[in-house]
Amino acid sequence: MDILSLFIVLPVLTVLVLVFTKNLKQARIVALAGSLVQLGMAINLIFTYIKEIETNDAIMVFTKDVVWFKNFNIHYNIGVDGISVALLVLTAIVVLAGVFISWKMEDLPKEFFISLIVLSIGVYGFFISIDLFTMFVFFEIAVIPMYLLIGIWGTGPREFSAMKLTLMLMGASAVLLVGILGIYFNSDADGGALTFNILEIAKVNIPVEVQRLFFPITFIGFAVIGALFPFHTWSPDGHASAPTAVSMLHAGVLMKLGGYGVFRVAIYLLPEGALHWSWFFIILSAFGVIYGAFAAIKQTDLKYINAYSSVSHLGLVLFALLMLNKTAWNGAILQSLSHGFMTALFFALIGMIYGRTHTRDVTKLGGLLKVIPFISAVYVIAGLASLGLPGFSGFVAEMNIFVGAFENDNIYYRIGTVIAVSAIVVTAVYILRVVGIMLMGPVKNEAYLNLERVRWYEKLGIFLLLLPIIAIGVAPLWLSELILKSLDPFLKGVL
Amino acid sequence: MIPGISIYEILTVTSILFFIGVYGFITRTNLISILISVELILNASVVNFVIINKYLFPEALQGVYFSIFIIAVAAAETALAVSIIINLYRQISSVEVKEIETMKY
Amino acid sequence: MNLNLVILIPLIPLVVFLVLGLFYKKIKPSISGYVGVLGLLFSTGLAFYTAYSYFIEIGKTEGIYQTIVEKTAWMNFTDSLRIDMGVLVDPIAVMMLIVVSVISLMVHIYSRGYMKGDPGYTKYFAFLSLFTFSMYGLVLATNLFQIYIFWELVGVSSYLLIGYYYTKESAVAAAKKAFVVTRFADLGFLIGILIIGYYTGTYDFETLNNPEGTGILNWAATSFMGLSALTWALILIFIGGAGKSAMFPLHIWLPDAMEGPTPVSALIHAATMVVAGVYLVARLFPMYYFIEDGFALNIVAFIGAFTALFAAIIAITQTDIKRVLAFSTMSQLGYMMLALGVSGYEGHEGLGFMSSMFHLFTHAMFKALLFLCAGSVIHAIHSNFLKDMGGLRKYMPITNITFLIAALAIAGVPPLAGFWSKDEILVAAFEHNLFLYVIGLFVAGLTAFYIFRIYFGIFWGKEGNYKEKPHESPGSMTAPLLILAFLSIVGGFIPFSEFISPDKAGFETHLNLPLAAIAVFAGLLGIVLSWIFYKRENELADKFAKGFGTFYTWAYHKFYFDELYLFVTKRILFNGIARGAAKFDKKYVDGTMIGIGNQTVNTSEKIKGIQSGKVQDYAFAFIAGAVVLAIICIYLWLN
Amino acid sequence: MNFSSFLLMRQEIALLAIILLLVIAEIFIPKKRKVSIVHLSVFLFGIHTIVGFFQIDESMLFGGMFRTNNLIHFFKNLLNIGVLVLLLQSADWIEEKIVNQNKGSEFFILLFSSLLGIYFMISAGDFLMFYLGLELSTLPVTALAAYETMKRISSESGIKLILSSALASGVSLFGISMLYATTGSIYFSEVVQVLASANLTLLGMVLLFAGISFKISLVPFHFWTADVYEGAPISIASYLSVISKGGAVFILMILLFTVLQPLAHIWENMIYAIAIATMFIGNLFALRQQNMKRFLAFSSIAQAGFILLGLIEGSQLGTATVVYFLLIYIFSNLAAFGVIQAISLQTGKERIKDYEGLYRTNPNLSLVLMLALFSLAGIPPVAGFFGKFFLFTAAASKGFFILVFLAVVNVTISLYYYLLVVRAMFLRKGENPIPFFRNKIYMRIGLIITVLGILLLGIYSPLYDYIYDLSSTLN
Repeated sequence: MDILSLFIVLPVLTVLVLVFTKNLKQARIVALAGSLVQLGMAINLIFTYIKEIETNDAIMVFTKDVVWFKNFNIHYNIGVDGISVALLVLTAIVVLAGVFISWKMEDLPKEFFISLIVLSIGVYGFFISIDLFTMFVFFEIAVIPMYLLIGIWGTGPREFSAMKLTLMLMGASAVLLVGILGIYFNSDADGGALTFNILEIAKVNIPVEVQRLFFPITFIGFAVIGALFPFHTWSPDGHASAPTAVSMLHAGVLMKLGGYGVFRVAIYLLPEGALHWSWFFIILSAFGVIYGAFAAIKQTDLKYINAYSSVSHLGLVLFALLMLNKTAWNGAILQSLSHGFMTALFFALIGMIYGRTHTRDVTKLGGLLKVIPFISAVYVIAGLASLGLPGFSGFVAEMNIFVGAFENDNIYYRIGTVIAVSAIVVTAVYILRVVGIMLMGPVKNEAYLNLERVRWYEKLGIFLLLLPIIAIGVAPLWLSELILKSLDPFLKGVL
Repeated sequence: MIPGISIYEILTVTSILFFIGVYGFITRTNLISILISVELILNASVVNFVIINKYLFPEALQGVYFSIFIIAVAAAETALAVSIIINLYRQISSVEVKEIETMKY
Repeated sequence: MNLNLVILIPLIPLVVFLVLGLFYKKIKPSISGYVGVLGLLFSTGLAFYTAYSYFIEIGKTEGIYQTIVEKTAWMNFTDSLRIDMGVLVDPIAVMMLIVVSVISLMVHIYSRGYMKGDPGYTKYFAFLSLFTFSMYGLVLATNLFQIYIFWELVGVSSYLLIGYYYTKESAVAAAKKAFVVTRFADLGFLIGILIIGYYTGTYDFETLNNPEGTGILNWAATSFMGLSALTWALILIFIGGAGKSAMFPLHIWLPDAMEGPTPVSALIHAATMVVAGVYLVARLFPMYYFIEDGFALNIVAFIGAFTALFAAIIAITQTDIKRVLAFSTMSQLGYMMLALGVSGYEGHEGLGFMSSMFHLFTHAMFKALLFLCAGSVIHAIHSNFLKDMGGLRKYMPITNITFLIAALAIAGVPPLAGFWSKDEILVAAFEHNLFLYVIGLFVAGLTAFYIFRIYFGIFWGKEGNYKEKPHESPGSMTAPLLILAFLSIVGGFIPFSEFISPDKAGFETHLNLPLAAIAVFAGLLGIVLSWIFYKRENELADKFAKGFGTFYTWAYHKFYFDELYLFVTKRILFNGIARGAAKFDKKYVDGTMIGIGNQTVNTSEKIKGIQSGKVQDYAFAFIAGAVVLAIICIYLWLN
Repeated sequence: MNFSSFLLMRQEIALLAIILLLVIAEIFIPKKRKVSIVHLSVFLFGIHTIVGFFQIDESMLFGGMFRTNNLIHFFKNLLNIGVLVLLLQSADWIEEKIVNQNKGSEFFILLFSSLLGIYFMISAGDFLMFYLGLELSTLPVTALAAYETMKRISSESGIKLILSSALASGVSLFGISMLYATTGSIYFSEVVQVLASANLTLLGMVLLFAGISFKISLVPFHFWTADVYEGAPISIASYLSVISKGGAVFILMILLFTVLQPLAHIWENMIYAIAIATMFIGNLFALRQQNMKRFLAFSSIAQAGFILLGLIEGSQLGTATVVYFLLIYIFSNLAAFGVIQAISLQTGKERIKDYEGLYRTNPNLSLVLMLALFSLAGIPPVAGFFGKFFLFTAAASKGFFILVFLAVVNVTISLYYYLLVVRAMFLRKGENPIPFFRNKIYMRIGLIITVLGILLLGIYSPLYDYIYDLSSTLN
């Protein structure tokens, strides 16, 4: 078994074991064990990867290629580069944190953890796929458990939100399918065989008109899950209704599939299309950045605030990807990671606050710093990280994006950049608003004076997420170098 | 082969027969009448097969055989249909087509 | 010179912060205060050692003070653009190190008394250390991005400290306001950085500031809307500086920032953080001076002058002593900006630059002192307002004396520190632009007037209605007062121009007697006037105020800038755009998506009649469908 | 022609033997022990299914009227498995409800007759055999639809089915007569040689197509479907939606790909239009349904629309994807109907609303139904996804990207209503959930087979490759 397939096999085994568990205690232990090992493997992967690329200068390493459907030339083909390694680690961390946060999942615990792990299978598989078909398969596997997770364990209008989220995401993936088929049937443009292999297709000169036709389809297909304006509306409702761990996993990891897919498929395989269309999607994403931030200001539900903030932050990812240069790309990947950790942390904290106060309405909360100081303090830190304070990962990512975006000296791109940059102010406004209303000020409700203090498993979850945020923020160089090395192949097409 | 009458005329007749059958099927209110209309449609085809065989391809008897099978099958079909209709009649004492509209939308 | 020691200067407070922050619960308050003070004592010692070794031991090489840099890559953007982390030692950095160390140390000591018994004592010291670390980092930054990073960090420390009394709504609001306004200004800064990075290919101060470097020489190569792109960048960067230094019109956060604990106001909002803007312009002075013949620099000068005047006028009308001091700070910062703005580059031309830095230095001492005195007063009577004060000189002799010294210093009475630095500024302005000089002079008079207005109001006049007898503050608070008072007296005698000048070569300054006399006269006039108005309770001041009528009301309300901003933010941005965006999202964007879904279901409902349940309808559809298909097929075949 | 060549018809003969055996058994088995007919039938058909896997030569009989090749043989085996599963799922129902009405054996006899008809239909080498097969496959089912003679809706569905099918066969006969008029033959191999575009040919093609479309329930020939499914016994609805539809798709494919190949450029457009109409109508109607059987009826209409995406390709790839999809579809739909059958048998409940809270009382049944629905919706990793993906690939290979796009839009719509059922089972707690019950052994085996199929058929890729290789024999 090669080390990448383990990333899929291990969670599958975890699921199989979970099937035989009888109660919450057993289920969470199994889930914890599974995700711990997974995290261990992910961290191990970083080091083996670094070692490997010293001697191996292939675009993807640790590749494994097994023919699956030979008539369609579909392969089970996996491999990683720096980008996917980083995202795998993100996933492993968020999943583990999610297990910790769900420590007290009373209702149908077994099913909950199974769905959670199945979701993570999809994500892991997506990140390691080289074959478009397998990638698509894993993409859908990652999306569909969301329906059950939100629908069964959610709160509020859970059925509606779950349905909306699933339909919009599956609708997007359906559109994506057209794009993938379009790419597939043009992968023989240079006279080779039809193939789904990304690395092979990247070598093919797909006709320019075809690229221009299929780029927007593929882009939108992926970008919907990356919360591209105006297709982001599944996310606020979905996040608001989802149980904590699911919000974490969804915002933290699943939404990253969008950016990654856009990058790995749309931009990498259809560079001419990207050049042709980038202006349009830059307008959309830059608008989304500022729009999401503004929309977040007036929300009163904590999860909505965070969801719109995700729209804004992930808009920045797409924006950066479309800038088509290495610096911005690097920033986009870093932003994906950073947003993954931050937003997961946010949702974890919101979940804890909600679990104690039973409300997410900021106007009803107040003075929490006094009552639950640890959670509140971390919330402040997360807030500061989210508004791009130096020393946290968000800053590094945003600066890369802005510098990269500025490399593009077309005046319209510049204006887009300035608009996107100005979101940092609006971000500060909505973050500080929440901090001011909810955490500071007088305690509004007598009942809140005796809230339960933070528990050990919650602390563990928080630290797991906080640590990388600070680590990336303080010492970004090693990570950014890891990613930068993997960006060169992408650059060829857009030059 | 009927002297003085070309195939076109006969085919026109069978076509009319066919559409009469269709018309009957659509407009009759009694299930039995509808069944009779179906017979018209089948008979149009039967005549067609025979005529085409006789006028155009007289060297083989494919059409004629075909029409015999059609007649046989049509008989079976009718028998079956009537039996089901009778069953309905036992339940509701009616064979009006408007009685079989309970399942819709 | 050993840069490792310099690196230690910021690192010590960082370690203190981490220790206090992580073991927040475990450390006893009494210990945390000592930890903070001790840490800073080390840093201060190192700062002085650095100053000594930089100016005296190493001294000038080839006639100028060399810039010493030590850095390491932190983040690579492109092949040429990257963020380095490191330390840069040059005269103004060293000067700032001293300022930050001294004031911070004093504030640390003072706070041990002032904050005694506060539940968040440890947290407070942790934040102070965080701030000090950030400020050191800002001062020692080697490149634009590094300075931006620490710029943001001081901003957030300021946020945390203003909002220190977080259960108070006004404190929370003030903290938010301070952060958001400066953040808005930082937006300009950031874009400025991006522009500079793109056009010059570097963020390093050394390269950027080199008068023969590509950045400065090629400024004319690019233009945007009539100006060089780099000029735009400098203007944008100045906006950043203006935000931090509370220049008009981004000043609105500073008065509110007084919601924080008073020592914090002294440290952050009087002496150190707010001068960061001035420091930033000084740091990039060669660029400002050379690019487009100092176009951006002129803007700096005029904004500075206007702010100085504007703030001084408001200061006269305020009744909250901390606010008066806050406006005073603004006014003095305007002075510094003005001085930078009128400065030249070489030799004596650089007088403005030098005087700006000089004033920064002396102002830090006496303004911190003023704040700490005010803190001492507030500590005693638990009120910020003049109306609650009066006649305190009997109860608080030390505070009284030190406040007086500081007031005299800010009023520019010789031979106190303020006199020297202010005089140099006026000389520089006089040599550059008579108009600016007149404004400066007028402001000097106003400064003396308002500062003595509160001095008399606090310590003289009718005794306030005290619930319990006010008493002098404890030794831990008065000691820093005395030290700062001492510094305010002698600070002016440092031969600043020897050490600091734009070209780093240093030059000789001489007292320009006529101008000095005029300035002193203006100051004394102000003092005398306020003596007449406020020494005793009388009607004069009110009458006088009424004489100004509307203008007074406007000034009292800070020219309604808060309301204007409130209007723009609350009405237009929040209620207009933000609510609009939220509504638009719910109603139209989401509405469209949901609408598609609903429409599908509706369509389904509408067409259900097709499945009528009538077998004859089915037959009709069957035949019709076949006929239509046949027609289509035949049509296709014919075409 | 010698006796051994009759072995080509081995499947048909075996099935006929079973039918006759059952007739005899019906006569000789005493009334009290009629239940044993059920076991006997299942057993015999099980044997038949297993024996069916032995290889049969590729050849023809009766001057080309009957032919068989590996693909057809494979498809017959496929149908056998489907029918076997269907029998397993229906056995309990027959045992408990039907045998005491003393008509247990009719069910099997009629069902096998219909299957025999499908055998002949797909093995047909000329229009006559095709017609006979078609009728033989339809008529017994109409009787079965009206099988529950005590129920009015059962009779209603029987009448609707027989009238509609009579019309359909009349129309297709009329069409065949036109093709006969223009080509002079009813043998496929001769027709294809002389077939050329002409008014009458096209009209004949359309009418023939309409007749078969009726069985596949393509829009606008689909109207009977929902009513009949609702009224007929669940087993029969299941049979209609799976076996009968599968056979009809297969023969349609043979006709289009071989006999009507010269007109491909025309029927392509026809299929294009009908595919869009079928998918949309099927899905839009399914959205609203409350009755599970009716719901699955419209779902099966929509699925038929998807199948057309494979048919439109018109050659080996299309054949392979369609057969592969049918294979998966048979398992998925049988699983869904099986669960409905089980629940209906225990509680008599058939409405979606009745399924609320099912997971908490009957987790295994809910999981089976969920997997089945996911497979129908086309969600990986269950098999339906692969089937659908390949169908789309087939359509895309011809450049019909807009059609594929519309199809994926429909996939999304269909997901909505499949999720409605999942919602009822998993998300809702339900005021009056169906209590826990255990299925009998036949039903369990039937469901397990389908679940295994759903889970493994997609991932196990050699199966597709095998079908692809077989598909070359069609063309």
